[in-house]
Amino acid sequence: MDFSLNKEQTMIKDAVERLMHRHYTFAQRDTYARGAAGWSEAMWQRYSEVGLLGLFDSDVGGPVEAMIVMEAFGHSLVLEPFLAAVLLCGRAVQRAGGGSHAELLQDIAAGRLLMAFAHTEPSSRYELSRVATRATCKDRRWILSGAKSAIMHGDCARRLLVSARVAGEPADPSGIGLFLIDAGSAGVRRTGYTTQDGLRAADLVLDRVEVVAADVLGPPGAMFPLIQELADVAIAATAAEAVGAMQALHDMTVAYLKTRRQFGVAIGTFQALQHRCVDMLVELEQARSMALYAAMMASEPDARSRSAAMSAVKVQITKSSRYVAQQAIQLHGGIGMTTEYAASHYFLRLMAMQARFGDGAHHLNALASIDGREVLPAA
Amino acid sequence: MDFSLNKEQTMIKDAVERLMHRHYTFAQRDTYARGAAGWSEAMWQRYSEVGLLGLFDSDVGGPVEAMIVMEAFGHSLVLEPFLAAVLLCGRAVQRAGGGSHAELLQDIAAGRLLMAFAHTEPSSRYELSRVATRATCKDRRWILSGAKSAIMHGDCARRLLVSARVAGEPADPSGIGLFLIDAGSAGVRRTGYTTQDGLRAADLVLDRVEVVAADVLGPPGAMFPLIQELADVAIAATAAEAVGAMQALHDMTVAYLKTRRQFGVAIGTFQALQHRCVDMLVELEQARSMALYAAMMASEPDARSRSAAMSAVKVQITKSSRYVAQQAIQLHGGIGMTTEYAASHYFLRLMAMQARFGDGAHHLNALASIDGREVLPAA
Amino acid sequence: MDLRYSPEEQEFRGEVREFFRSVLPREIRDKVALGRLPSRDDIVRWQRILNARGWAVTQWAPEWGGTGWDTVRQYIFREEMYLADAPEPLSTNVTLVGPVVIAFGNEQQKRHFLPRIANVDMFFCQGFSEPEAGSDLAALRTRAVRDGDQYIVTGQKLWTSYAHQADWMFCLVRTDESARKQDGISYLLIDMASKGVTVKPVMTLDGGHHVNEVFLNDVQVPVTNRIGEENRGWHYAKFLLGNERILTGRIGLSKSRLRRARDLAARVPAGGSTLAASHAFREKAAALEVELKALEITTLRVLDEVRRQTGTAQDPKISILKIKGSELAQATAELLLEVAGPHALPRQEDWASGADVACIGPEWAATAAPNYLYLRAATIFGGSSEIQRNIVAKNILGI
Amino acid sequence: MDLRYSPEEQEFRGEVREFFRSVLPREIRDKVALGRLPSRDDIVRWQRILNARGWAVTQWAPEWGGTGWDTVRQYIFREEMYLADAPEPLSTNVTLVGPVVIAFGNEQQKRHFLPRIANVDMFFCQGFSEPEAGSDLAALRTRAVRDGDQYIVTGQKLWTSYAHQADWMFCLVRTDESARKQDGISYLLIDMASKGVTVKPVMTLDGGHHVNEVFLNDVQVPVTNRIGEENRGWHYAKFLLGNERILTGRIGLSKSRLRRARDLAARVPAGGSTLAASHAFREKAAALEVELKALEITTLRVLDEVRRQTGTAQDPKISILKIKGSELAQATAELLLEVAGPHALPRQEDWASGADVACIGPEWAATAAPNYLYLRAATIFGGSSEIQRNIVAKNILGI
Repeated sequence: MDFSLNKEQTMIKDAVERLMHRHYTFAQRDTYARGAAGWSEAMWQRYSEVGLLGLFDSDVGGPVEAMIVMEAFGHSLVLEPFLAAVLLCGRAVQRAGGGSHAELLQDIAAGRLLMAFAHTEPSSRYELSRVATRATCKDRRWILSGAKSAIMHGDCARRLLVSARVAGEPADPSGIGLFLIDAGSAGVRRTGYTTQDGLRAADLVLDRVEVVAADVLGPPGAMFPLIQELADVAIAATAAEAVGAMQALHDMTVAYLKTRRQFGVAIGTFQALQHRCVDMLVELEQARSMALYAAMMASEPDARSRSAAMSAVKVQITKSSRYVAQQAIQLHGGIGMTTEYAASHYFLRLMAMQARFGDGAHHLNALASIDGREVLPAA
Repeated sequence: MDFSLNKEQTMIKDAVERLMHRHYTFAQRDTYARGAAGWSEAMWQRYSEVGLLGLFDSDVGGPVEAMIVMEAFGHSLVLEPFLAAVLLCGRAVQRAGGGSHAELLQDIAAGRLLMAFAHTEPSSRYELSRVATRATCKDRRWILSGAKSAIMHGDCARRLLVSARVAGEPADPSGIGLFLIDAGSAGVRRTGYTTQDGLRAADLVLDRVEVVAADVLGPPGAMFPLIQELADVAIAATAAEAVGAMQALHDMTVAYLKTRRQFGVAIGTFQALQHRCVDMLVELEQARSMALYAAMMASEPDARSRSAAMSAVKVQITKSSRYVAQQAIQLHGGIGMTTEYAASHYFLRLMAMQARFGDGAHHLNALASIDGREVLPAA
Repeated sequence: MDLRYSPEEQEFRGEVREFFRSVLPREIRDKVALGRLPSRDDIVRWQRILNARGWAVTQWAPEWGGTGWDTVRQYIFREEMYLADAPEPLSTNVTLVGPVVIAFGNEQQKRHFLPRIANVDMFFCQGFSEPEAGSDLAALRTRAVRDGDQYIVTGQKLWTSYAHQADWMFCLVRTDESARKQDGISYLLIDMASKGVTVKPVMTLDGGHHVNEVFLNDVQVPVTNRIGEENRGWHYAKFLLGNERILTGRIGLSKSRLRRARDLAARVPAGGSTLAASHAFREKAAALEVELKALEITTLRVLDEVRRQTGTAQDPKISILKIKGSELAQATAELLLEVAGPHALPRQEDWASGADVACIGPEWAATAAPNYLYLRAATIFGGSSEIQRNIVAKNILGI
Repeated sequence: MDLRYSPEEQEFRGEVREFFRSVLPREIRDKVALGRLPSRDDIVRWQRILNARGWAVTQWAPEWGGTGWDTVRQYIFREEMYLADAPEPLSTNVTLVGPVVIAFGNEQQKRHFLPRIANVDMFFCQGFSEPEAGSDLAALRTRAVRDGDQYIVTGQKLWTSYAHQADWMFCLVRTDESARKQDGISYLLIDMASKGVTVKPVMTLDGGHHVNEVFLNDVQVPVTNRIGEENRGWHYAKFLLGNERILTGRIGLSKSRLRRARDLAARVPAGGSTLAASHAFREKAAALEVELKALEITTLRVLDEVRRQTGTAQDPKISILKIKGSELAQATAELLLEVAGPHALPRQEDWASGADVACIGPEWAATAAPNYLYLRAATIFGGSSEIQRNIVAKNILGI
């Protein structure tokens, strides 16, 4: 039991925080958001320079390193596709691709290649195994048809990691494969858009898209465990991101209460508002603890224990995010409602997170479906 | 749509409130509670004198009259067996017994006869149709065997209205009969006790208790609808009682906040406590509205609509009671924890009510089981 | 005591329902049902349809176009309006400025303004809040200095809904700097076309353009546009707040949202079945329905007291309607957001604002987020929940 | 960073678990498991068993009997204690008075009192609160007037747990009326057998006798029973509050209660099956487990900081442990009350207090109500949740 960071972790933390401090003020972020890509190519190169884009590699960084980066990113509401391209796709390729995709991994780490994880579908909602996109094998090629939706940073990715069903019923965990396709392949139609929290995403329609054997990741039909692992990685990452965002929002709210005056006094002198701030802090600290738990459990090899832990993480993060974000706006009053002021953007990020990788209700339901005197694995 | 009381209702209200004012201070109540019966025989006679004990009779009083009385009783935490003997047993006998039990009804109204409704069992929890007590017919007599528990005022009742199964499985709504037995009959063993809220109750064991045909209420095997009606009457009555108790508790809390001083000021000047008082009031008013809804829906002939409405009533009353009672103790601080001070007794009554006629979780579950765009009947 | 609607009231409900069914333009209804914003034209068009039937300004005194309905009928009318997915009559005109003119305007003002307000020939916005006067509204600093038969008005208003669409603004201005802050305020009607009026949009977190900053720079306002006496404006504004708050609960709207959430949950997959079959969802929806039922009855109790003139607009129960009503509006919107799930992710403010653009993902889900987002203001604007609690605390605690 | 318990810590846990399993008297364990109060004899007996093993006063300095365990081991020890249904070591002796004597007592006092405190040869109660000094503890009015080598103590203490069972009381008294209220207080040890000490029971809403009024009427207390300097008592008391609060979350106890609720729910019929099968119940239990897990980690974070001496007892996180820990204690007790349902109705305070009487209804349900009821005090006593929020607000807002 040791909560301290080691030397390498401290270095990563310092490096990321320095980048954020220099290049990610609210005004700078706004400039990035208004650019064509919706994020900063220059920042992406900086991340690459300090080694962040190689963090999918378990030799370089584990869940704790991911947590450190994501917390700092959440604190500044970072727009770049780090989660999608690095933590998810990088990891997937490394885990499943073995040596055959070494070049891909180098390209990712060097910031030369953007990938996106095209898994969710218009009717899958939060069920990981609900994959209706079909892959059929024909002359040693796979033909993919179906639709994918809300693909994080799917608009800018050059390559897409697509899940598709090679066998079984729509919600069957077995029978799912992972395929690499070029975004520009024949038969790919994509619609890019901005999400509520200022990130980019895409919906895809795949109409008989061809995939050569070399672009099949792992044994087709047996990729659900990896997909589940990626979802768990994503939950752990967004938990840390949420903590960073909540911390920033809490600080902002406290600062506002000290300066805003009504009825002749700073509104921070009103006890009801003070206590609300304390309750926000309680929720924040509970969330922070669960982000730590997520980092600890993300490398748990037993998939059931790991997923149960991540469900617990999502339940707490959702509850905390909801309270902290809603109260932050309430305590700011009118100014919190405007997009000119940073608080609203934090609200949007914390709201949008809830609809990714399962909302609180989904994960509470998952926990309630587990039998036992305890449903969570012991720390 | 008219929320005003008519002349007779106003008279009942005045009469009950006058009785409470004169004879039901906290100190007087304490004396009654310490008596052997746990309540006041003298009060019972007074209720009879002003006509309250005949309120089971739909010619004399309906749900609104019951609401008026129960609210006043809740306000003073009345100990007498009005709900059990009058509203439940009186009504049951009148509804099912027809003319043949006219004498019983006269005795009830005159305060000469106490009855109790022996329906719940050790394993029935909140399921109304779960009756394991058996009644078998033999030589034109019925023989009852089984166990009943938590019978409100079952300790002092001279006659008991017992539900028993004549046919079917333990949770079958059909196959349930209602039987009148003397508490002193051979085979009746009863254990009387005080409940958390200072009322009296009894557990019963029935070992081959004989019932003559004249003491069978209605057609045996078809009494579940009446039992359901009684449960709904009870929910409506306790809703009003809860509102009376919450109102008293809220007043008490507000008064305490004005007088109790800490840190050199009345604690009522602390905004966080003020706002808590307001939230208590919000809950109280929501509960009051549902007590009115209960009074309106108690005479609804369609059993499904009526029971759905009563489930909604219980859900709101439970939620409100919980909040108001818990906050009242919290705002009183240490003094609220002591039995010397009245607040704790209100807390106990509001707590105990939740475990009678179904708790909030039970009734929310019932509502959630109904299909439809709305689950409540329109007002 | 009889808490059922009388046969006459039920018949009235049927008449209203049939009216809405037959006259509400389909394109307006569809917009409202999908949670998209009606345009200025939609608002005006709908208000004129109501006005043609004599139902645009139902609460006004009958001599100025009111229906003479009692409070319960007013409530039924509103409820059916929400359930029919009809837009509200323009509240700034109907609920806010009209009644003030009726109560405190002079004959000439009434004859000039009221018919135009009722028919939205003049589209009004409300100029109350200012940057430094939010919850502490009486701290407002916009000054009006008398200059002959004109006031010269200078200052800044904030959170002004509809200012970008409005022709006129009713406005609180300071006319006496030396008085107690509530006592130096007057109530003016300002033509938005006046020289010196500038409107700057304020974008809210839903991405919509609902509110504005309004800059008033030496704006000339004829003294004849002052309603009532000089320096009494605060009291006029306050006088009518109670009546407004009775309606701000918008229970019918929350009910309609809850119904919509249940309908849509049947289309959403969850746990091998649909979300509508999930027990947790059903309990959440049922719990909200219970609270809405309770609040509906609380509202009817207040309305009944107003009808029988045993209640007053100072009743703390009215603040309760605002506190609880806004919470339930938010809770029902949040339930819809939950139903929409990942479909709520695309940000499409143009579509939500009613523009003629393509919708990404299912239309039914596309406004779940903006509606949830904009409703965060329900507990802030119009007297925040904290201010309401202060008011009730003062009334019940007397401290 | 490694948030798993180390192999050594896990081994330690096993050792503790085995110890509790083998030495905890069965009749004491059964009482605790059923939520009944251990008697004074039970408490003393158990404390002496711990003391014989050297585990009675684990946090004390090793020269006075402490184990030298780091904070994480202290936590593991406590958690296993709760999961074993063992009573806590007597907190007044072990957590409250002992550390003060160690930190501020003189050599003679230490030698005299500490072994007796550890072995409960002296059973201590805490005389802090007074009728007019509850949340505002420093407003206490009990006076101690110096008279040669005695203090003459007069006043009244309230909410004194164990006073009816105690031999000694550690007590805050005012020794200087003229100083700032925190600066005129001294810390005395008072023999309860002294002339002038009267104990009057105060019954709490669970029907139990936990707390008392203690009247002090010209009680003579030797000056040698004062710990530390005159007028510094407030600071001694406050010094140790932080450490106490870390443990007041009692997460292990809440976990044990949650486990019990789940076990028992399997015996309770509901909806044709059992309550344990009800999805709503399962979600409620799961949500509590999540919050307990989060609080456990929050606690371990604080303990880790204390261990590495990077944290202080002034950390606002410590107040969070009290705020959230007491809420979860109440929530788990409320869940047990829900499970007990109508079985919780009989009032049987004697049985719950450990008396040898028959139990009405199932034993497992008989203490659900009293435990729920007495736990209402968890957010009141020991610094109410409101006071904790004030403390945190001051620290984070700096207002």
